[in-house]
Amino acid sequence: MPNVTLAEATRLAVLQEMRRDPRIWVLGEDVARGGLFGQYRGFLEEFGERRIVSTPISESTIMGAGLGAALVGTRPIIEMRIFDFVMCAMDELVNQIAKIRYMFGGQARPAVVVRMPHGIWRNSAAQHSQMLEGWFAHLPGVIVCCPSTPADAAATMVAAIRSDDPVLVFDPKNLWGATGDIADDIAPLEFGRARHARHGDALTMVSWSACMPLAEEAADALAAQGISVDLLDLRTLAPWDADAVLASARRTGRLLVAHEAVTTAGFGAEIVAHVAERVAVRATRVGFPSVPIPFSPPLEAALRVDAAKIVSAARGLLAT
Amino acid sequence: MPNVTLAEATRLAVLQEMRRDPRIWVLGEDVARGGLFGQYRGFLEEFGERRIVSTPISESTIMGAGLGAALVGTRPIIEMRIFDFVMCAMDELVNQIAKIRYMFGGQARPAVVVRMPHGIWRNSAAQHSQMLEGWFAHLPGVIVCCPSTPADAAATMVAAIRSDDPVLVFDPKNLWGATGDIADDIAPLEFGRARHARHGDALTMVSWSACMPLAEEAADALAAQGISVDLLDLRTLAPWDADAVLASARRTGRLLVAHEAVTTAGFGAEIVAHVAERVAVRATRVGFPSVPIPFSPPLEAALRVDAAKIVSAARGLLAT
Amino acid sequence: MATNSARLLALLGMMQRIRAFEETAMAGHAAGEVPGPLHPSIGQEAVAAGVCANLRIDDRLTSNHRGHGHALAKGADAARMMLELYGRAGGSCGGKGGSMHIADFSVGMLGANGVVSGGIPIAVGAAQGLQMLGSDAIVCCMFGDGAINRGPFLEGLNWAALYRLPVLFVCEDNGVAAFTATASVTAGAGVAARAESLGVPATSVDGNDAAAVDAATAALVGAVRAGSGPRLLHARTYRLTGHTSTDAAGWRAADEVAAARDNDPITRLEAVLRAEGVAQATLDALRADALREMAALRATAHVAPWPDAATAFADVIGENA
Amino acid sequence: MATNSARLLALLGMMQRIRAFEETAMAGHAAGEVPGPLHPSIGQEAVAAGVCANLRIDDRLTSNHRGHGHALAKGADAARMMLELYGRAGGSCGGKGGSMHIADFSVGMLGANGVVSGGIPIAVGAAQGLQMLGSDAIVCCMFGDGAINRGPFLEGLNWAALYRLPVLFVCEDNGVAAFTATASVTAGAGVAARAESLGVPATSVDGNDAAAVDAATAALVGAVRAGSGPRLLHARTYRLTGHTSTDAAGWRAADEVAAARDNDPITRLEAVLRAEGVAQATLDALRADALREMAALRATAHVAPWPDAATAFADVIGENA
Ligand SMILES: Cc1ncc(C[n+]2csc(CCOP(=O)(O)OP(=O)(O)O)c2C)c(N)n1
Ligand SMILES: Cc1ncc(C[n+]2csc(CCOP(=O)(O)OP(=O)(O)O)c2C)c(N)n1
Ligand SMILES: [Mg+2]
Ligand SMILES: [Mg+2]
Repeated sequence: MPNVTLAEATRLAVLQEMRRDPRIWVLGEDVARGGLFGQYRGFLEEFGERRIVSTPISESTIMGAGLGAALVGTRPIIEMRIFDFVMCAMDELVNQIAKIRYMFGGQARPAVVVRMPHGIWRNSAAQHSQMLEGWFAHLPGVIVCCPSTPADAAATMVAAIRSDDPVLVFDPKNLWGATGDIADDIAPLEFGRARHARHGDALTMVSWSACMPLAEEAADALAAQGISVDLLDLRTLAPWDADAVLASARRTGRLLVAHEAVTTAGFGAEIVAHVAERVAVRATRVGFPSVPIPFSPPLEAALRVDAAKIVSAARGLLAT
Repeated sequence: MPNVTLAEATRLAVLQEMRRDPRIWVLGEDVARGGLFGQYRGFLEEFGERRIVSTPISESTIMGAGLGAALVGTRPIIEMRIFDFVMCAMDELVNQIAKIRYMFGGQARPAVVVRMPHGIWRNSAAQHSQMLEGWFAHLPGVIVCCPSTPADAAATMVAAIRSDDPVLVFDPKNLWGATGDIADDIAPLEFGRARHARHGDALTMVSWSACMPLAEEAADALAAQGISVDLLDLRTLAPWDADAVLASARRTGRLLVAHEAVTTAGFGAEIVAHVAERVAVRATRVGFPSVPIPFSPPLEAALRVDAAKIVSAARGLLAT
Repeated sequence: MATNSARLLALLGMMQRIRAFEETAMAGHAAGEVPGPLHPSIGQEAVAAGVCANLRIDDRLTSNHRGHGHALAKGADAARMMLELYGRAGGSCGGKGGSMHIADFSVGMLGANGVVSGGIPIAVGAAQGLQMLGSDAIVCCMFGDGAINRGPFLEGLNWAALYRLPVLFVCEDNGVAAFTATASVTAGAGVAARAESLGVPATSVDGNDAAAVDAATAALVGAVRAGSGPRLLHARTYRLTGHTSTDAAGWRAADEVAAARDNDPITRLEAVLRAEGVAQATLDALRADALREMAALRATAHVAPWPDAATAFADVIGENA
Repeated sequence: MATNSARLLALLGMMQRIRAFEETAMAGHAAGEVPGPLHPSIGQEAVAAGVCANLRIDDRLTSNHRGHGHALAKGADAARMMLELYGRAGGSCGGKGGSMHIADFSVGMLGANGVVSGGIPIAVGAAQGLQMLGSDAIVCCMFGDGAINRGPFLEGLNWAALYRLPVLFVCEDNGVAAFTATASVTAGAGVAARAESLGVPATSVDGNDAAAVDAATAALVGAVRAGSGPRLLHARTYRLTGHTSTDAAGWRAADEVAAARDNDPITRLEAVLRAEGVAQATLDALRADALREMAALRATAHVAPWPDAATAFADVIGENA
């Protein structure tokens, strides 16, 4: 399928899987109408209201009911609408879904997919723009996915749906409209394997999700200045492709991690720490300052990562 | 006051402040009875049920009501009973308390203290033992305190109560019974200033909360082997004393961070990353593996940090 | 003019200001001047106006995502609100909040909220604080019919009843939550029955009848302020627009929308006033004045300076920064 | 013997097994053999036994922190449960869960829960899954009177009523939540009124009358299994012990406790059976057998091997490990 948007790519992926397996269903607010972003468009008509369940505004129960339904053998896709609302369902996610397999000695199969569209988009301010994906990489018991391309977003959905583990999918809101080609028969993504987006040897750059196109833009700008960047799109944070990052950092001796999220104690810290524990490397991170996300465009722009900030951090790193 | 337990130290600190300022009050489950750990013993008798409010099991509202009460000028101490239950109140903490000052352009004074006794204690298993303090260091808008001694726990409470900012206090459950001296007139802790627990130059060691006594034990064992450790107790993670850690790491060239929490993407990652970005250092972290906390004693022991694990990590670091 | 007419005229004036504010802001949004989405309350103005007419300035108010009307009726400054929607310096929140996070503590408006039912726990806590401080101010807590399916509704009402807190809960029931009819996701007899089961006496009212909302609120506020504990007002109304400024709401049945237009609270209140002998010109002037006021605010906001980028770093925390 | 007596004897046998299990485990805890706290349900056995006697093995059950009785009555293996309390290899959860996290999926026991009301969303979801799969199995969701003040109670009951899910909610009302009388933190008319307001028909029963619990549950399970949607059973009972194995509950009024002892569901059921002509020796044998069974399990558990430390790393995630 050539040139589809990321939103449409995920729609086609879920469609493919739901046609294959009648145990797969979707629950969340406004999904009957096609979801807030059209990612379930036409599903009600094809699958009916038993499999496309528009729910009350009851996030705790959307999450917890998904878990319960998985425990009896169905395969729910839990739609959180916007990431920030998962804060209303954290007991169900953190204390129940992430722990149930372990706590019960392996008896439970919490085969849920939790979709949480995240990130800065359209000046949505502090309660609708957060990026806390790093939190979940610190939480044992869940798979954490942060795709950045239509092909990867589609493959992520297929892998997430087929997984018996809880898979958290952070749909990048700012990239819903990004276009690319996807396969007609979408194969599952392999969790924990980075995508090598650019090859180079002056500097290793690591990114994911909505920051990834900015990293590519920065890498291209640097290439134009004669600096060749080895750029990795992590795609999943738990598990994450430490081997690929280490191999690259060993080669270049310089590591830059860029993410939309707050820098302090973000997942970039894990990457830098993991590498620095093993390789003598010069490293730096580019992310959001420790500030909530403001509404006004110039305020937002002052804080958020862009390609220019990545370029300047990269040049700073190369100068050391 | 000589030789008081950490629980009692916090009790005396809150008592001192509540006697000083009638706007201070406590809300949470079973606080009228003195709290789950006796940390409010005798308060009902002295302050009455308007200031010692035993609430329904309604964590969302315990947290959110605390915020509302702060907005009209009272100074609530929100008691979460056990850290893990804050997962039932994350919208109120993350989306409301942490953001309200910023989002409203500085109008709001969310002067709340949130007490969350945390950590592994008495084989309480996966839903009663979590240590996720690192999450909150990644969240703009809150102060994060992790004291480890009676004196610091008391000083932390005084500072937290007097602060106009939301202060999260992680009471270390495993150290409730630890004893030490506290001042008769308890002065507030300065946030962001580490305690220099041991002076040395072979290795910088950083820890906090219930892991701190283990780090001290390890440091002493290493000292007995002729290895002198420079040991810092961070006491607060947001803000954290990066200057002290950097200065020490510059001197020793070796950095070990030990915490009870999961290693991956824990706050130790921030410390190692921050230092490695600035200083050529050999670093390592000691923490819990990416596994929920099991019930059975030998399973718990296999996973949790102890002094021996810290010693062996330190020796490994010195051998490189 | 009869006292009653004067009061109703004041209500109409506020309703016209709310509508004009939102129509103007929507036009600004359509013209690309206003960043981010707006949640208009057009068609629901009688609830905001009728309820807030019974509040003192030191009473507190918590609101939801659809809060322009609540804020204006509570006395928030329209100029600063418009600047906020435009993200400009001088906005109610310095441009940090935008439409969904309008707050004006100087008039007791403790904030809109981007989380459905997010204002409920805050409201009960504010009431508990006021009670503790010995104040006779009360708290008004506004939310939609979609909010009654989230946990904080149960927790907050139980809490308020338990501690006999001075809270007036107002459920603004427009029949819809975003794009879903709330009847299709709500079991049982509805918000009033739920409130009663939690020990909170409830009153239902036609929310498009400004005089009825005013009268019902007056009685409830009296009881709440007198220390009788919390009350709930269930006001049935209709959202004449889509969910947000970018939603044309084409999915609604045409006859439903047409019927609702006939039931427009502004049209209805005008008819009442005409029957009481108020001249059409007087009524028309209210709308014209309101439109003029808001057009001027729009023009000002559109050319107002942006906030200084350095302010982006301020107000995260206070003295511990 | 009459069918009725046979059924009641079976109930009594189960109640004696539950009590003996917990008394034995408490003794093990007091002797330092059992790590971590226990939440005994001594005095509440008629609810577990009476409810679960009406469930099929493929019906599902979610429980709370006080779940030993629920698990045993649902058919969980007592030997594996005792091993779990002792943290030993072969325990229901391989030693990873302990008392508060007993689960036995092989008999439809989907788990105790350390979070108050944590089982409610899981139960409604399990019911929704079963409905989707076309099964006629139902879900029984047990929780305490303290749980009705948390949000998931409202959300879950609304949800179950809305989708007409096969759930039997059981509120085991022992009048207390940890160390606080629930009456002191609960407004309104209580759990049944709340349930009805959410569209879930409710029945109240004397939870210390095993026969009454059995009969009431039979009717409700029939309705639920027939597709009439969810039902709630409100069973009033009394916790004869403290909140946990380390709480002597000395804070309770002596006369209250004495009255409750007279109302012990086991004593009461024995009296009924005696009146129906069952010999005292038969009744005594049930208790003796139960104590013998549990003592043997304790002895075994106490010397059972610990789980292999390597298992600590297993079961975090499945095939993606
Ligand atoms: C917890 C949460 N869930 C979902 C949303 C997304 N959302 C915003 S408004 C809305 C509908 C709210 O309906 P209602 O409470 O009736 O208010 P109305 O919009 O009708 O005024 C939804 C679902 C949200 N903001 N917060
Ligand atoms: C969300 C949450 N808050 C608090 C607790 C601590 N806690 C454990 S049991 C309990 C009392 C529960 O009372 P109830 O639901 O009536 O059950 P009972 O213990 O009486 O059987 C409390 C407060 C918890 N486990 N979970
Ligand atoms: Mg509505
Ligand atoms: Mg109880």
